[in-house]
Amino acid sequence: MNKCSIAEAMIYQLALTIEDGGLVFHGYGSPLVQIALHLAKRTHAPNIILVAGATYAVNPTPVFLTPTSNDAAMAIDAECTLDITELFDLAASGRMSRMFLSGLQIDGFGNLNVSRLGVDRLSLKLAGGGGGCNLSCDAQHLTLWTAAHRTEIDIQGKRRYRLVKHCDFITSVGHKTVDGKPRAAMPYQGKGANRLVTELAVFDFDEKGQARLIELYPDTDVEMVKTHTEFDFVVSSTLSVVPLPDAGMVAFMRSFDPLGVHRREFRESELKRFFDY
Amino acid sequence: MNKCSIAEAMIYQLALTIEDGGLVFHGYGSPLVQIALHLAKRTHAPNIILVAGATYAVNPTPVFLTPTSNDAAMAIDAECTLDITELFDLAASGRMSRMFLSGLQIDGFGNLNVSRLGVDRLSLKLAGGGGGCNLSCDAQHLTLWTAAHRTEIDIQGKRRYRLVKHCDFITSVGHKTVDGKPRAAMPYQGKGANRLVTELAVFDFDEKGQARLIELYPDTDVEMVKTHTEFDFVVSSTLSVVPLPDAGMVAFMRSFDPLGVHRREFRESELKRFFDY
Amino acid sequence: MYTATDKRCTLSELISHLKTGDCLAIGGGLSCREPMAALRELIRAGISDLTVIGSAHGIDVDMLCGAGVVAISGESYVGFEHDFGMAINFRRACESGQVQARDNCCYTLVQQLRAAIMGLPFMPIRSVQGTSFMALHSEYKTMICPFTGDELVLVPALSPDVALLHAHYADNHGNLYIEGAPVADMLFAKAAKKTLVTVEKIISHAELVQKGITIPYFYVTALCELPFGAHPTSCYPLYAYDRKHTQHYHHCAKQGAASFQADYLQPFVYDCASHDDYLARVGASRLSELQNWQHDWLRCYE
Amino acid sequence: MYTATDKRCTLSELISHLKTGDCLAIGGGLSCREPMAALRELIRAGISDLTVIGSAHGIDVDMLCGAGVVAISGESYVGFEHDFGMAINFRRACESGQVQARDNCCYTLVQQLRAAIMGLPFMPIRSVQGTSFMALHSEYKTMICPFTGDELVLVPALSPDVALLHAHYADNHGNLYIEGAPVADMLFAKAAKKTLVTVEKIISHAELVQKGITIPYFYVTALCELPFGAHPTSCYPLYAYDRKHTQHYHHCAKQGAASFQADYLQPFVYDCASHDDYLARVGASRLSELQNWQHDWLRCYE
Repeated sequence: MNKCSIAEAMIYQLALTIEDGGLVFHGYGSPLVQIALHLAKRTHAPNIILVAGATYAVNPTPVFLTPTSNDAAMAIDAECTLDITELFDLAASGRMSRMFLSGLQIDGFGNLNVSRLGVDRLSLKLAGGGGGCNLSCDAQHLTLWTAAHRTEIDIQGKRRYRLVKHCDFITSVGHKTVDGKPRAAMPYQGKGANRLVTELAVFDFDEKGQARLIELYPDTDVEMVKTHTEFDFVVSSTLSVVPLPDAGMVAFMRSFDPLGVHRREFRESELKRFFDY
Repeated sequence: MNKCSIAEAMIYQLALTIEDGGLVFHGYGSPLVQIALHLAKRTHAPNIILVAGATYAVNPTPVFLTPTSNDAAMAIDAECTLDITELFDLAASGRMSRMFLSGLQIDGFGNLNVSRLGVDRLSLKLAGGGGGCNLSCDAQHLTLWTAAHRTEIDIQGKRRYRLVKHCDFITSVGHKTVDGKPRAAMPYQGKGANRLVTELAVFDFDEKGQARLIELYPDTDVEMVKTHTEFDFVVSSTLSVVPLPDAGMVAFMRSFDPLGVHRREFRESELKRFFDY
Repeated sequence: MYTATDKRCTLSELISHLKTGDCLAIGGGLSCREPMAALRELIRAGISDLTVIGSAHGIDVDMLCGAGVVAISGESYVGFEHDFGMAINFRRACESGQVQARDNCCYTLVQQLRAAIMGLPFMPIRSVQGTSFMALHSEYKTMICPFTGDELVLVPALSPDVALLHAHYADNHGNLYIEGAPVADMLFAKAAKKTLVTVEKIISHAELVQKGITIPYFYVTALCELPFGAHPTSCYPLYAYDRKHTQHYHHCAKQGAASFQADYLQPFVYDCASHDDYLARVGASRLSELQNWQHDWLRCYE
Repeated sequence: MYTATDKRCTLSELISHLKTGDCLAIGGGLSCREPMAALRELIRAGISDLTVIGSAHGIDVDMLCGAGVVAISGESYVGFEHDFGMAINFRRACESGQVQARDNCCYTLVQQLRAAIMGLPFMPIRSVQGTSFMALHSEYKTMICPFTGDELVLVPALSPDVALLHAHYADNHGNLYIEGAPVADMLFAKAAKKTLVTVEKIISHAELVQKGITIPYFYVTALCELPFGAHPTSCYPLYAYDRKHTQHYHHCAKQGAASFQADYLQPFVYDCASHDDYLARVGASRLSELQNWQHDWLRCYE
């Protein structure tokens, strides 16, 4: 029987959030998303306008997945190219169908932090959010994701959550701002996140804009997800197990990333998780 | 003795308003200005950034002056090219040194009308002002011009002035708006017109923003200029006669415009005026 | 966003995307690269009541006015420069009230298109205030800048229903290559709800990439291959402006509205069921002359 | 507007246009086409107290932070992605307070640069509100749109004192050709008060026109020919990213601020009086490998 890794299963969940026909963008430093977009384009969504972060190449055929996004290898055989202004204008005018965002902190309404930890004083400076702040407002739909949902217990015996009650800083917006304004009250073009994909579970967002657990992996359960999630969430009445990629998809993902760049998103221990398909 | 035509003398006056080193633009449908820019670039202002209207070619070497501006013959051997957005952005950010504007009506403050005649009802629809409205505000300096200063007396015995007291419509702004606001009160980038060149005279603009007669042609005088000008104007205490182009300049102008396109700006009777140089 | 694999269609299919009452942005400028064949088809198709917007136009807008299909002009210039002077049909239509003259200015138009492209309700602009355009366009608003205290004009976003362009080359997918001055074509394509394109020649994607892509495919709704589709305007380096034809056009317009109908529109528009019919009427030898402009450029203007 | 006939100068002359306290926009992005040689010269020249602005940056901004010459960062990303992760010097400088972290977002930056390019005091933007960037940037203002009633954010114009770019080719006059992703280089050149450029090779104007002109000469203040001027970042197709060198760089940074000074800045910046000295230290064989990336692209990353 064939096996896929948790990484491959998760990439497939990301790919499944892509509808055919729209403009889909991946930012830099997002190997899981890069693979997911190319997987979707080669399977159920051949007509997406696939725009590569950093190079702004449209529908390229990368030679292999490079660990740094602004490499010519990622832009090879692009059908055409955009630039930073045109890509962000397309989003701002409501013409970006979907964008993918991650964060070191993700709250239950889909607000993200990738700027800094520390509320009163800066305790950890992160790389920054790139265009995520703007695109979280502008893109029609967002897929949120993290490959580090599972918490570890630190020296003081405390869990450091990725899925938190409150972000220290809001780099990009979810369904409700921290001062309580619902997304609909804002002049954004986009409708916000409709999926949050992690290595433990998949959430959608309910009518109140709150994350709702809809899918588990074959080796996870609700209790486990609750343990590793600081915010409260509802469990869908139709809770199910994620679909898994087929052999062709897995083969594509492996050939696309010969350096295994996408594995760097995961702890070593996670990468021991394999599923039969 | 060599002779230059009034058209050539007037083109030279236009060229003399150009300082070296800045970005200078001619719009479409402006053969006198087109020749003046190329004359200036080949004589006293070799470092101007010469941008051609319609093609947005920078520093081209036209094959010959075409009567329609958006012809590839006008863009030949351009050093580089701009487009409509970049050219107008340069003006809007205060980086266009000089622009040239004409009108069917020109008032004593340098307001122009090239849109329509008739105040209460439209009696004559003109071609429109192109980018003149924007550029009259944005360009650092303006040279105004008309080759039809001299009035004719119509059937009712009335003079139809080109240089008027009041324009029927303000296509582009001068030193004082029609509701009396001085240019300095407006958020424009540019300082407005500092020359008005006609086939009868040359004016500058005084500290009140009013046209002041500073130069005559060898065959014109103050009375003649007054006869053909509806608005009142001051005569400079240093009134002089315009300088005339030299043989090389005249030869250049003739070779640049083998079709004599620039002559179409003038009445036949004006083109009989020649000056010895 | 238009992602069909093959955008090719017939001229009448292309024009079927345009509706009576639409706001139309016409590509090209003055005597260069106007989508004339598509405009002739639009007239034949009985589409009318158009609002036209643009910067520097000539025979394209004038012909639509002469055919009575324009309701509002938001152009900044319609004329024949020092070649033939006034745009007679345009002028006649404006003066009679058939066309409402709501003139615009080049940069104002650019900023309005940009607002649409950026999904903004408006763009600020320093110019325009102090001119009569403020009264002509009651839709403009003003604001006091909270940074500088300056009064700025806010011009609303303008998204044409249709951008109608003529390009040199395209691939089946709708990627376009335009050579020479792009005028406002790119702005139109990005700002418009639909972009309809006639093209001199459809080539393979590989060939197109060699030339460079001016406008990406996803802006393009539909595409029709139409050699000499810009005639009598130019499409350099493929062919020059047909000044003689334009002279005849202008002469017909000058004789009055009825003469223009009978002597120009009838033979060159209504009586031509197809673009091929039109080209046959212009004549192969004339077209060949226009292709060979480089032999004696000056002669094109004599 | 820069119209000198010959813009060529030495690297130290180029950098003399940059002053302590300037706002600096660095061209390129991530591991691609960073003006690294010019940044090393800037450090040697003792210029400091810089405000850096940009979108996606890595070793360029990190090295300036490691050298202690940055006061404020207005970047939207500084890191080494999945290659090496965090930008250690940047992080250390921000956390110690040596660098004030005034993070920006890509499109906000684009709109601020555009405001400068268009001579506007600000640009409106729909996004940003609802995020913590509003509190971080008290210079942003809001307005109620008079067309829609929406609340919009107004971000002020941003005109860097200096744009520092690395291009593939230039002519003496300063016309530039850049191949591949232009990132924000064109915006920087148009918005900045001065544009300083290092270039792989200066070629004749005729040759440059054949390639195409990315940035017109009049934006360019001064120009210095500097082959491998982007090393260790890439300048495809001329040479690939030097991942091994970057790995060494990152390793030195990880060991602490003092180690970074002693083991990286000393040998590769301070001890190199010239760019040639630096290239000699990197070694001709290594440079030749980078030029021959196409022989085995994957190997560049192993």
